[in-house]
Amino acid sequence: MLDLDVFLQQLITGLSNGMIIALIAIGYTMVYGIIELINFAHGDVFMLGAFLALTLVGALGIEAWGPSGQVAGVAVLLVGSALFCGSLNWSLDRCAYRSLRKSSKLSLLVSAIGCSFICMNLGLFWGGVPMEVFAGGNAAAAPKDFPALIPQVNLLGDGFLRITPADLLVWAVTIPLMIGLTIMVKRTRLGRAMRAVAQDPVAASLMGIPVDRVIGATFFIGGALGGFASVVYSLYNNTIGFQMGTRAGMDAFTAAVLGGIGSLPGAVLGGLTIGCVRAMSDQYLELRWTNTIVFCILVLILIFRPNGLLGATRREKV
Amino acid sequence: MKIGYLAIPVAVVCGSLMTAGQVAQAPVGTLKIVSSLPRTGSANAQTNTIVNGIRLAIDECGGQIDGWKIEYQDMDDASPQRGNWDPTVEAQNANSAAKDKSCVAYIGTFNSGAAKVAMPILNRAGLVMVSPANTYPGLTKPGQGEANEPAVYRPTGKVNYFRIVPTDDLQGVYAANWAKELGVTKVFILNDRELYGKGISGVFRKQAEKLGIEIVGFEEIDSKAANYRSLVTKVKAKNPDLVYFAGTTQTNGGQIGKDLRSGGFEGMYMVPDGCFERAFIEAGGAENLNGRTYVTFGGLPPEKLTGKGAEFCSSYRSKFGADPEAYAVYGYEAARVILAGIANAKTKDRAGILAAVAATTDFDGVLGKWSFDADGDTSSQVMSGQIVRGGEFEFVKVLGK
Amino acid sequence: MRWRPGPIFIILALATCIPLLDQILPVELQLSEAVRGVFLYAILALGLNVVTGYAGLLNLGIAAFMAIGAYTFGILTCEIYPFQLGFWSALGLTIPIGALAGFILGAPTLGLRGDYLAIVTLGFGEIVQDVLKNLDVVTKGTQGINPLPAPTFGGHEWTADDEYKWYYLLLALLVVTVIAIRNLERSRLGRAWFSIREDEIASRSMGIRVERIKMIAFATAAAIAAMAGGLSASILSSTGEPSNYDFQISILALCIVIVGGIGSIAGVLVGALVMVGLNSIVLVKATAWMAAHGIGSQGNVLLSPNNWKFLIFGLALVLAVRLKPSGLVPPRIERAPQ
Amino acid sequence: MTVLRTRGVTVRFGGLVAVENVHFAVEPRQIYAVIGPNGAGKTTLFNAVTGIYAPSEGVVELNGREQVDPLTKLMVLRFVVAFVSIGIGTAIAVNIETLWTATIVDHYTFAQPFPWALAIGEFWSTLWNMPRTDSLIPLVLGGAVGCAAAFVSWWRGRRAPDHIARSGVARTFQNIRLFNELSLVQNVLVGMDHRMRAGFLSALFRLPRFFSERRKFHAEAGQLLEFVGLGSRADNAAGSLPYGLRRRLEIARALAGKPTMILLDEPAAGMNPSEVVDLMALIRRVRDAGTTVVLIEHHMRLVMGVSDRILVLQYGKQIAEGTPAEIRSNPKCVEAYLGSEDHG
Repeated sequence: MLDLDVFLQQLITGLSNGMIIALIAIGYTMVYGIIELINFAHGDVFMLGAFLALTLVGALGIEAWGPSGQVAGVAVLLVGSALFCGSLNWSLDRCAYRSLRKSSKLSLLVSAIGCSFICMNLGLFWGGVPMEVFAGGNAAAAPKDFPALIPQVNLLGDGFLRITPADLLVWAVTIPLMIGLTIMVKRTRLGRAMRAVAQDPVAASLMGIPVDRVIGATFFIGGALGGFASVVYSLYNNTIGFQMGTRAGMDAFTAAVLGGIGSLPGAVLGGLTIGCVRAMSDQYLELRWTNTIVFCILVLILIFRPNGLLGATRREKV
Repeated sequence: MKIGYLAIPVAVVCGSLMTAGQVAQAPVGTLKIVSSLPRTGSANAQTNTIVNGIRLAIDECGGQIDGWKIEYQDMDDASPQRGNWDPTVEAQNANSAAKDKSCVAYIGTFNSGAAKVAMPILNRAGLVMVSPANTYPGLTKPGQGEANEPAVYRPTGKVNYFRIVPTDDLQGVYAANWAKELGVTKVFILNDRELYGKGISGVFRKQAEKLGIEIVGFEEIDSKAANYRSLVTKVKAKNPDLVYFAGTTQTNGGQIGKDLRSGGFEGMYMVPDGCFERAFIEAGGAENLNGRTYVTFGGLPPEKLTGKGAEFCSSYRSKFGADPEAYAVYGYEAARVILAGIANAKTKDRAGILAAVAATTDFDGVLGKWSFDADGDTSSQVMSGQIVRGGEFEFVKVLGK
Repeated sequence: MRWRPGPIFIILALATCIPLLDQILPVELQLSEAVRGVFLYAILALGLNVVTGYAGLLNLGIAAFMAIGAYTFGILTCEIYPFQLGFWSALGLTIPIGALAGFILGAPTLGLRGDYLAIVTLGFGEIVQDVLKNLDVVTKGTQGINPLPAPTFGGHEWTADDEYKWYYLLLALLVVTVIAIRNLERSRLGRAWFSIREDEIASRSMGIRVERIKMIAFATAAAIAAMAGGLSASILSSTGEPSNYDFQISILALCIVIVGGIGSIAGVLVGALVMVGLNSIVLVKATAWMAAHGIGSQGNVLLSPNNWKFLIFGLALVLAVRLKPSGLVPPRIERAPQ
Repeated sequence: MTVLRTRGVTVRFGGLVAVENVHFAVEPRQIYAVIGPNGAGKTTLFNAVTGIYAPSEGVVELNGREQVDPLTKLMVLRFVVAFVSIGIGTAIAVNIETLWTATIVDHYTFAQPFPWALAIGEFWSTLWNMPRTDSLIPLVLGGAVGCAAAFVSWWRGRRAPDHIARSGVARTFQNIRLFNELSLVQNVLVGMDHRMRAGFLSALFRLPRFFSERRKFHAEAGQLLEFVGLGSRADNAAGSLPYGLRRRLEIARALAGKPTMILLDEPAAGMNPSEVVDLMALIRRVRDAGTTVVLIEHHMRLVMGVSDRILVLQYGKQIAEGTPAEIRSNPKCVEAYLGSEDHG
């Protein structure tokens, strides 16, 4: 039945897109949870991760590694981008945010906006690198093709409904990461320290928790997730460009808020909701109204659940 | 108009143009040509090639005409906080050009929206304006846009705005005709919700209806989306033969081509001249576009040019180390028609040059032999159709007359 | 107490001299047109300052109200619509319509906590663009609405050529905005805004109707932004396209407010001068100068001055808050509402 | 009439019961103290009274009326208005293109006069003759959402602290919550805000009313600061005050609204003995001026010295209530609390 096929296909698309959004959203939500900063640069860190991945593809010649070698190649990209984005995010915190811990949240926000512009410009320069994967670097600002390292075959045969290895990759990378992260935050020492700092940085530092290092670690982890997301995004969409961070960041931030900012499962739920709403609106309504519909749903949910889908009601101590 | 006629070697523009470069003497004065294009942000790639084309044209005349020194200023009408054209900056550029007494010609704009801002300002200043990229019909053609267009852009009543690119109404019609010739019976039309894309898609739709092509869908996309997989599913469910996307590389023409392929759509894909650049193939991935992607373009593609046009290609290649793009041709042509105007002008001032440019007839350009009509449009109605094959644009045929 | 000229007064007084200065300067060094942009953004940022600076509500969608103002002005004045009002009545109408738009957005969402509200405003900024683009029939989609009238004085309608008149008109409107906001700031309302920013629970417990006060802040900001939108449309004689009022404009306004000094009128004026001045004066003149002297080339991505603009803008933001975390001209307590 | 009465008030946070089944009543012009060890639920009780927390069970009555607004007819009318206006608004918004075309585009020819009456008539007839699916569905959906949103906002606001404060209950906070960046006078003026009547326009245009009101309230704020002994620092920032004086400012701010009852949460915390004596005098003066005082305090000398009646809480439960003499002689209280008389 074709109608059902269409619905299922949109659901698959929505979930895959939603997973990617969720992966970026976690980076937002973690940083927000710990220092209440909307890290505007996060989307651009993510974008730089994608550029690094493309550079690695070109430098290592991963395209020529053959089918099994490409799986290894994807692993290399994931690790490389995650480390890079993590370190980059950590350095942003070190250079641009740490000295502003004591000043108002809004100055911090402007610093983050500034970093976002700087990263975007670095992405523009990076696009001009004279490598073959960057089309010789002649048109720095143009979108870049990211080679399809994963075959674009339909795993379900020749029917209308398609599940491609790219969909599987998205889920295979995202779901374990989310589970691992949840366990880490709940169980490990670092996770406990992170939650403590999020609750009350002063008290945490009095308890001997190295607050700055914990915040740095949070930035690293959030950035690393952005790095994973960038590789997954690149392999799923096969195009990267220096301005892609803005939109990705906006979607992810919306997801984080929709799910309840500060909540990891919330970010995931928010991402999946947005992904699916988009796909369904594209299919059953008009594409041009999709953004409006996502926004209206966001407002509606927030009217009735002011702390997002899974956000805890924060009771202020009076 | 036949191919043979088009391919006539482009002759020397005029004698004075050649000699002026050789006569070394103190310049009589300075004439300044400015261009106002979005140089910051995503359109940077396209405008780079336009500026290259302009520079090449000025270099070819030795930077001098009739003893007048030709100066060129490359202005940016984008601002960093917008990352795209900014109306305030465009107005600022137009005003400063209008005030600068040595400035005699204005090349721009890239975006038709920006032209709407600049045109009345330059019209009052009596400054000739030649656009290498605006295609919105209402800027010049009465009855095609709003009721008050194009009169509002000409407060003095005189025509000072010219363009060397065919407008959307031509391209949309030709594209639909071509689609019919390709045997398309069902088409799904997309546009990028920009002035350019909306215009072309509307014309395409009308013409397709007239030709009896069934329109199975019409969608306006979000040009910033990460992918269009859900759109492709929608398209596939309607099973069209052709997907026509009215938009540019910047507004994700490449991504759509890519997603159509990876989403399992087997039909054809057609795009207008906003995608006629290497960046489109690079963004879309050659393997996704090969053999199924059709591109229309106003004029002949650079590699099809012979004589003067071929000369242009080779000198462009040697100067900039890359093949000229469509926009480079447009930029070059715009600059050359102005330079020819300067050479022909009786008095080397704004009014003289404006009159000379307006009187351009049978101009031997790289885009063919053409004139400006009374509205300031090019008389050239030549469009060519390309297909992407082997990661390159391959010329298929001449569309239209 | 003897009256001493405050920083606001000095800034505005200096601003009156620029067109006079331009008379003797060469074209490349003339500033008045660029400074007009500073005024426009200053008005916009003053509006944002009410909601973000005074009431402490992060608003990331102020440009949407500017768009609403511009399109209201366009639809009410342009000759392709039947309304065809004059400049002043249309500009006057942008204010209540902007306020109404602020009310419509604010009513359901002002109960939200800070950053939830921020995302709602951000989303609103995006969908206003979408709606303006999609409602072709009403707004002419991406075409923009033009021509729009300039003010008429004595039967003579200005054009873009009357740039000094424009300059002084904008300056006058800026002064009016400054006075209006100062009046509000130093009233019961301003005090309530400040108290909400400082401690919402305490002000609630003192009987301040927080939602209503927030709503007024929101609507005031929206009204001022809408007026700025109407003005900018009139100067350009076109509404431009909907994406001219995108997120980046909101961000610029926010940066002006914060870099200048949150909650300080003089700060906003200085912030507008610094940020817009950097963008549309310093960077523009610098790249023009470099191009004229053959510095840089565009073949190489690193050597083209235009490619550095984002970086410089970003660095300026980072450095500004690093060096002056509370803004270039932070508000002074004794000047706060009395 | 009883100023404050609680009937079986219970506050739970998840599984934790902070206040359980508390009954007490405060008569006009009394000084009423709530005492108990740390964590006994005293502040939570205050928060329940002032509307910051909603009691999980039980009722709080202020001046003989329930603290929670009942659903009045006026409110129901507002929901209906919300339904109708938002419904119609949604219906128009959803069909704006059709309506605009029918009204404006079809009747306007460029540079021709516009038939206004015809167009307006056309607007309504188009709206009326529209397919019912296009007009009624958005009307009902939009109206329902609007009505629900109005209900939710009423439901959340019906016990709001601002509402309670305006009905004449003022308070101070245990962990002082002044507006640190405002001056002392301004802090007090915030407390007076709900007594002021000059609105937006009179502030914007500086109408005479603005000036007369400003004169009146500034003078009153000055007097109030004198009353608590802060007159000389009126224009300092509140954040610059020493700790002991901040409590006084909080009291002045709370008194500024001319409350019938004022709730003081540990007013003597961190004060030295002579300051405590001053505070006792101040509390008496407040009462003598006609305001009922309810206070939470650990400082026994103060409590025993000023209170008319005392309520003792322990682990959220009420263990005694009575005059200071009764409490002093109550063995349960002595055991629970007064055993450590040297406290503070």
